Amino acid sequence: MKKVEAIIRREMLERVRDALDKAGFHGLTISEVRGAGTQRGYTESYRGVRAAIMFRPKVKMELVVDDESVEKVISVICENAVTGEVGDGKIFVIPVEDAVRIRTQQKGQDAL
Amino acid sequence: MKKVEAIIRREMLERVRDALDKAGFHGLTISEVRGAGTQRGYTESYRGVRAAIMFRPKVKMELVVDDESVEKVISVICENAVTGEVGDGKIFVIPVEDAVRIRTQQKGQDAL
Amino acid sequence: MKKVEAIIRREMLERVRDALDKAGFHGLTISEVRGAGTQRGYTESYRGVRAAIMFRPKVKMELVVDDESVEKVISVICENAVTGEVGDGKIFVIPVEDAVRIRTQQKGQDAL
Amino acid sequence: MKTTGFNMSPLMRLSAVPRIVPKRWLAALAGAVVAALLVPTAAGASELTLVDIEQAVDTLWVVVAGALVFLMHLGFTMLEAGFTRMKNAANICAKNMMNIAVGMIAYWAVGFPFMFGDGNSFLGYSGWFLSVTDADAASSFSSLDWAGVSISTKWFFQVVFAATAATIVSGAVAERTRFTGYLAYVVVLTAFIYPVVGHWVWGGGWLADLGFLDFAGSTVVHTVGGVAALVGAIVVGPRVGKYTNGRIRVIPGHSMPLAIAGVLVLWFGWLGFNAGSTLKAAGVDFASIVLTTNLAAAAGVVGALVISRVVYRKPDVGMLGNGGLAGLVAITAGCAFVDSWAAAVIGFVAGMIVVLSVVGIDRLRVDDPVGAVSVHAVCGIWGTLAIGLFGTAELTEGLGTAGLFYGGGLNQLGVQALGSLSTVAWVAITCLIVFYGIKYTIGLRVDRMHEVDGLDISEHGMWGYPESVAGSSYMGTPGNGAS
Amino acid sequence: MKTTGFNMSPLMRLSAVPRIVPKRWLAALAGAVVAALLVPTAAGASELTLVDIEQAVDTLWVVVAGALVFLMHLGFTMLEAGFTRMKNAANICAKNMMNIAVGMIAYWAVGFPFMFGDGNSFLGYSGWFLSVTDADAASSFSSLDWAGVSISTKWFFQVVFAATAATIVSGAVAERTRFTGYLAYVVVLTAFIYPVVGHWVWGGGWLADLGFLDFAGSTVVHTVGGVAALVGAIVVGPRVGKYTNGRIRVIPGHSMPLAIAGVLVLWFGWLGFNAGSTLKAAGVDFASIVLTTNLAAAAGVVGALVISRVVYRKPDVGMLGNGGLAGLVAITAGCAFVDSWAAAVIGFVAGMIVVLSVVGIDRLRVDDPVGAVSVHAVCGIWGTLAIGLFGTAELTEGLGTAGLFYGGGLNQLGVQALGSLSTVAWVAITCLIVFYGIKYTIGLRVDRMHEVDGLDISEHGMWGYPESVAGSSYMGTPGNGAS
Amino acid sequence: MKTTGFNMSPLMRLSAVPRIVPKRWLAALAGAVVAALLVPTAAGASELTLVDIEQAVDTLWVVVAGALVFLMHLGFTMLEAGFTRMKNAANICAKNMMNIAVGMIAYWAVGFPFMFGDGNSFLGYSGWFLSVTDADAASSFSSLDWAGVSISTKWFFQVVFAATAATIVSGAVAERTRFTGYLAYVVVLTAFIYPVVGHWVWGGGWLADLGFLDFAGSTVVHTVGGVAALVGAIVVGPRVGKYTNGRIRVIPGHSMPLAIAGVLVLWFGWLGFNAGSTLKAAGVDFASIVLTTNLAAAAGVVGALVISRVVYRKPDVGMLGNGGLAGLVAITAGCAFVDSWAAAVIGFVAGMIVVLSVVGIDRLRVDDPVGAVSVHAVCGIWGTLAIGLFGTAELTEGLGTAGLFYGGGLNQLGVQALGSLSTVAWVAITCLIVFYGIKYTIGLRVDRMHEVDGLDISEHGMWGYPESVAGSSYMGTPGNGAS
Ligand SMILES: Nc1ncnc2c1ncn2[C@@H]1O[C@H](COP(=O)(O)OP(=O)(O)O)[C@@H](O)[C@H]1O
Ligand SMILES: Nc1ncnc2c1ncn2[C@@H]1O[C@H](COP(=O)(O)OP(=O)(O)O)[C@@H](O)[C@H]1O
Ligand SMILES: Nc1ncnc2c1ncn2[C@@H]1O[C@H](COP(=O)(O)OP(=O)(O)O)[C@@H](O)[C@H]1O
Repeated sequence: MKKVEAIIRREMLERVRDALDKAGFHGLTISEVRGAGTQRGYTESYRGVRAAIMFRPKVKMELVVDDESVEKVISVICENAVTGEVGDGKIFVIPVEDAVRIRTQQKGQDAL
Repeated sequence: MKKVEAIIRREMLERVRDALDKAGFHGLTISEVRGAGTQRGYTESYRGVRAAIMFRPKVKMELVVDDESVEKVISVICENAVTGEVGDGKIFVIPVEDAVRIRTQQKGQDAL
Repeated sequence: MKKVEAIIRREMLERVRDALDKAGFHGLTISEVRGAGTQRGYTESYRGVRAAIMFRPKVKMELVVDDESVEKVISVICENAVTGEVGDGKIFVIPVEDAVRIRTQQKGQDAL
Repeated sequence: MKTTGFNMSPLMRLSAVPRIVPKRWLAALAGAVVAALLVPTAAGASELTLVDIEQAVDTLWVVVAGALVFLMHLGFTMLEAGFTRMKNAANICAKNMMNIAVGMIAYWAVGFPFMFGDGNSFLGYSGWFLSVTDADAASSFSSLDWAGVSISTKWFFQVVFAATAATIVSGAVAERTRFTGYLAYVVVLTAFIYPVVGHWVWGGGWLADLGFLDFAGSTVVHTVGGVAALVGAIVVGPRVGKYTNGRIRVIPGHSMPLAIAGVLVLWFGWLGFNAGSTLKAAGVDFASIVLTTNLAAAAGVVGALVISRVVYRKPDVGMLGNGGLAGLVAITAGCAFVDSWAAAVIGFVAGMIVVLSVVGIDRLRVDDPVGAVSVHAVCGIWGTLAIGLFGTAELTEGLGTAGLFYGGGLNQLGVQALGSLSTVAWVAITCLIVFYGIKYTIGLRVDRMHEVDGLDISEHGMWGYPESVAGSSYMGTPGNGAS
Repeated sequence: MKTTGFNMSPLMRLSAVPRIVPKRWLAALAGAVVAALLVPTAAGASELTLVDIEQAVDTLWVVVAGALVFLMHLGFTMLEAGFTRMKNAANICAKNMMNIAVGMIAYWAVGFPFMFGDGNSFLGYSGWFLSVTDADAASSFSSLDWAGVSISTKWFFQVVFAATAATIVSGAVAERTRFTGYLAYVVVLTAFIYPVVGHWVWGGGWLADLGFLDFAGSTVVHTVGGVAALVGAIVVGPRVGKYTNGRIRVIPGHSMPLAIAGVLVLWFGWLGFNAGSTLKAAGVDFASIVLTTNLAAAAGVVGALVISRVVYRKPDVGMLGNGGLAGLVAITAGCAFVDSWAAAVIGFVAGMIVVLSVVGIDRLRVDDPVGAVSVHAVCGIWGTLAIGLFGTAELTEGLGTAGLFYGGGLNQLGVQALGSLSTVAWVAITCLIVFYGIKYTIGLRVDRMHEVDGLDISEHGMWGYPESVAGSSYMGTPGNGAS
Repeated sequence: MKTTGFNMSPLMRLSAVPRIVPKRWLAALAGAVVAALLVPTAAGASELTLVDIEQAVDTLWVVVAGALVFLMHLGFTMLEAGFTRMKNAANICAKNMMNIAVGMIAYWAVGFPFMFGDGNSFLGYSGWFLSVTDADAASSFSSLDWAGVSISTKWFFQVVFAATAATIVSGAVAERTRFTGYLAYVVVLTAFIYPVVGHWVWGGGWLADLGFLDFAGSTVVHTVGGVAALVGAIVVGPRVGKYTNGRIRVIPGHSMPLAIAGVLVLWFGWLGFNAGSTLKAAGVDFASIVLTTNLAAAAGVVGALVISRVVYRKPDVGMLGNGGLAGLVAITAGCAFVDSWAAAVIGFVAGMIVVLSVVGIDRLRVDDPVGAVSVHAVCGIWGTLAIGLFGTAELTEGLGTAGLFYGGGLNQLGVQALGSLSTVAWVAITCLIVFYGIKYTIGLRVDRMHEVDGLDISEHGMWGYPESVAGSSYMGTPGNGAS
């Protein structure tokens, strides 16, 4: 099993999520994050003092899937999260050694 | 070392946390996430327009523990986070290669 | 590639981030988390009833870097996030099998 | 002269057709208008009499005071929303909105007639739907004849009181009560339960005959609302997770700034609530009521601070707010009957009482998220009794006897206790019937899962704070993969 | 006697130098002051006449009512902020602040003269910058001569109305409109577009001559604002993501508590808006207007509840608020012309209309985040027409004819329709010109990326809720590694 | 006739026992009541005299204006909470609550006597605890004799001013000041420091004798509060992280909507603050003060907009609010002494000053999170001086001389400067003593760790926004594994 962690633009979430759902990936967890990378923050001001806003709002999606599905998930996300502008985000693939469904205590693939 | 990542219902957090504490696992990090899986969101409406609320609020717990403790942690979480209804959540086990305690710069097991 | 996950004090974020930036690590993702460990929460009261506040606010930084940079990143974080008081936080190193830049679909090292 | 269609164009017409018109809001104005037209600045000779002006001043004060009391509904909304959780914030706002709306309709239709209509010493029964002209008002609402203002004015000032009594409950039963069940309760309270007590005390009923004193409603409004809140909180039961494993758990409200802002709005409105209850401005030193009201409120805050620093270590912010409200509730009955130093004492004691009462009621496993029972019922009773202690001979002369501390003996205290007790009994019994009635018919409490999800989403289909509760980017169009 | 510098020290001087002074705010006071000094308590003989006191009472009412209307700007700010997203909350507040500020300056300079200045039946043109003394007011603002209060009083009451008309638009064009573009619109609306309609109806213009009735501004204020909102929303276009892939998407506001608090503040202010439009307190039963206003608002909430439970399953909290406002807008024209039961009917219907209208306008792909068009234009028109249905013979006597349901035939209804229609046409045409003019010069809409980032950060350099939107600890000093 | 216990039941009694009663709030009412009972509608002959009615009108205005000023405490609470961080929001609310509560008690006990009690030209000393009847008021508070309203009325209007002066400080020292330390400061300021200045200017003291003009308190209230804020901010020191590594860092407030709502509430209250300072309605054109006040506020917003677009690129939302307040502070002294165009100029300049001053004070490393020093001290001084420039001969006649621009030369400007300077000196010296005194006794500043955690949790035991600051589900019962 792998965890596919994708950092994407917030405004793309719905499209990505719908596409994943249609592709059969129903289970996922999201959280609100902030990021910096090639795309930087803003330099703004407040009450006359300049301030650097270091990060941009992003959303992180985490899907744990079996090894074979990784490529599929990556391609679905890439297709639907892309705008072509700097800041579209990244996908990371992380190994998962085990999974448990709390409700049933099923383990491994069955837990997903 | 492994990272045990558990996605659970928010209302179960206190019970799970207390149980872990009693079992000797004091170090953990939590964050607010939203999830979908077998349990879906709601379809509601706002000002006369139907809207799908895609995710449910969940809480993610992350504990980094030594390899031997993984089973114990999983079983404590499972026992205390379960309601039997769809949406109880999942536990994922992820390998951790190293850990550092910032305060002392201790590494590995000693850092936990 | 590795993911360096650091849980630090919120008030140290700016310093750490600036130091990482100067050291050439521009890409990172942060999120707001709460944690417990050696440092516990507070016991307070509300309307006459005692309540335990189980967690303290922390910030989680995630940087995916190539294997050689891990030591450097850890030392930059350690130097800049430390106060010497209990609660300074932890760093965890997690293996990453692949990375993709959504905008360009570059993979691996190039994606970072 | 050019005829215009402006706001007061009727006046224009009058100057063209200068005869007596029966028009309601122009009564007695004709002459003045002609004069005003002839002599635009303030030098002309008005044909309005001194009595007309007196009535205008009285009306102006009562309308403005009533508007301040109306704003108390904003205060209650903010207070209750602040003291509850984010996931129920829109629901509490909706309940408060419905409270004033439904309460107004019900009180217009039957509540006001039950309260002030002519009837017997238990209940009034005339003037339904306010269908009287001012000229006829005497025959329908003779208990209010003493006040010179129009019947619209009287209704407005009274309806905002009725809605206040009702809204006290919404905080106590917050975060778990069905929307429709709450609506049913509001109708019954504003249409009947409250007007009955009002009739007893202010509508020429039996408590009035006994010399029971309640200037602006510690009993009529606050004890009624507070006891209804107690019964409601008991019947609906505690919130999920409030008392588990034999422990009392903390469920903090989501916004103290909102709650404290609500307290300040309530304090502001209370100036109208108490000082406007003269129903008159001319010849009445209503500012002395403003003085006692403010001192009691201020002393209530200080009382709550003192006791909370003694009992707990740190001053609870919400309790400071409750303390101020406690002082206000307590002085409501006696604001015209006590000296200013006594007002400060009454308020200070109320501020201490409320802190202990909130803790006590929680220990009794009655879940009252906002402290409504302690503030309104407990301090309402305290304030009512306080007249029997602090009422001065001078200020209560001819209405009752001086209080215990002013040499009047226990007489007035006894009457006050009787009035409080009868009110508590009446409200407790009728509200038990109402809340159990709702429970076994349309339903009083939401399902457990709905309660956990929050009433905003389960009762209204959307959170009150969608971004804070559910994140910025959670929402899609149905059918796009969402079920 | 010691001379003091206290607030009213002029009075002191007067007693020392007892002669007639031309001082504006001391006119006719001299005698009274001397008396007051001689006889400190209320037993002395005043030299103020009955007319002086009448004027004081009238001024007091109009100033207080005007202050309540001023507070409606707080209500609009809260309502609009609540109905929009966190990332645009400060921007909407800034627009509302500028609205009242710029509107006041513009209406002082030219708006008030255009509206009430002497001129022809289409437009007034005298009294720029209010540069008249009260004595001269007659020659510049003769259409307001019928009211005895001073020109400052009149200006204050009218300027808060003008700013209200303008602010209605800010909600409809929220979350995407350029700050400077909005400012330009405000100037034109308060300086010219609104005053023209005001002149027609209240300033002695052609609609006034025809017997068009609009007591407090369902047409003059709300239809003007609502139609401007419609044109604005159309020209600026829908928000990014509102209508995509042929679907209507939900973009929920960030705080229902804020929105509902705004509704309650607006309701409070509306008591002054309607009942203060008498511009007079003495001899006028303005409390009857308070009665009709409250009943319509309450019935509007109930109407919205009923229809939203029938059409959707769950009562939408924001819609309850819109329902109350709809009732208030609808009764604004007729509050002095209809019976109380009719007020309830007008409000109830308005509450139902607004729910259906919000959905309908959304289906037409006009993106109005707060429902301003439905509340103000649609219900403003309904309220204006309703006089033609429910106006009683007694209350409209000499001003117009009774409504259809009171045997007056279609006459008044026709006049009302004509007035509504002309107003809609005038505002639609001028606003089209204004909004397109802004679009092709200084710019009406922000860039797409700025809109996605939110107007707070892109137009003002900082979020309205930095911690909620951007996290607790996001900010650094520039140059420290940030670019 | 049936006796009732209703609100005004005393009146009932009077009709039964028709003799002269010494009752405070019924003085002179007896006859009227009898009449009213005989003739329920407004046709009867009142036995109230014109002077009684005049007093009622005056009282009504002063009480309503005072209530508006009271609401300014809500405005300050919202403004200060909005301009600070979430973790300190409940603390700032608690401080504001205590401010009004403790201030009321202190001003009742000794502050009012120090200010208006008879004494010498530096200090009053009579009338402790307001223990005078209206009949005796002349002998205790002769400096207020010129106003015909009752002593309760006068106290109420003045106490809300005193509390305003005190509350200005809480914003400047926010986010780091110990709760008890702040309480101690409030007592001293409202009990002594403020009343002394008030005595000089309004209580018949030496500045009054010199002809110093300050109609509603640019100096007495705002300069006092603003200078105290400056001293407080300096003594308590900057917030952790505000000035580090030689750089000025941004610590944004958590809610601009809250702050701007606060500004609008303050603006609303200011109408009462300035126009109510006539302490009189009859025979006084207090609406002209409403006019100047509004124009100055509006121009202040515009001034802040202009300067902030010139100096920074984007209009800072909080600065627009500060600009409006700056205009209001500046016009407070001169609202009755200047023409409307001058009011606009004074406000516009104040709006520009405040923006530059906020930046300047920050550069001086004085950490004032809400801009209190700039708004209240700097613009208070500007407004005081402005009378020396713009005061017209007509409006200042007999009180002072015309301003420089009206041919009065530098005379009045000199007096104004002297008054400002003495006030600054007095407050600076006494506040230095007070704040250092607190610092070295009960403690002025919280521990560094407590400041980082936030004052809500460290001083009050619970966050103001528990869910936003700490997450939805963070809380447990102690002993269940938590330490
Ligand atoms: N090395 C990294 N480790 C963790 N997160 C990263 C890393 N690089 C980028 N990110 C995340 O991805 C987001 C987008 O990356 P960025 O480099 O700005 O754009 P792009 O991927 O289009 O070049 C960032 O805001 C950050 O959240
Ligand atoms: N494949 C997955 N990857 C990541 N998170 C998941 C996955 N499946 C489920 N989750 C998380 O677990 C939560 C509960 O899962 P769900 O399938 O709804 O219930 P259950 O585990 O009881 O069958 C989801 O809301 C989501 O946050
Ligand atoms: N075993 C663990 N797994 C995950 N997170 C941990 C673990 N131990 C500590 N943390 C995180 O690190 C933070 C600091 O740890 P703590 O033990 O309190 O301080 P220190 O590292 O200085 O000893 C905690 O608040 C928590 O968020």
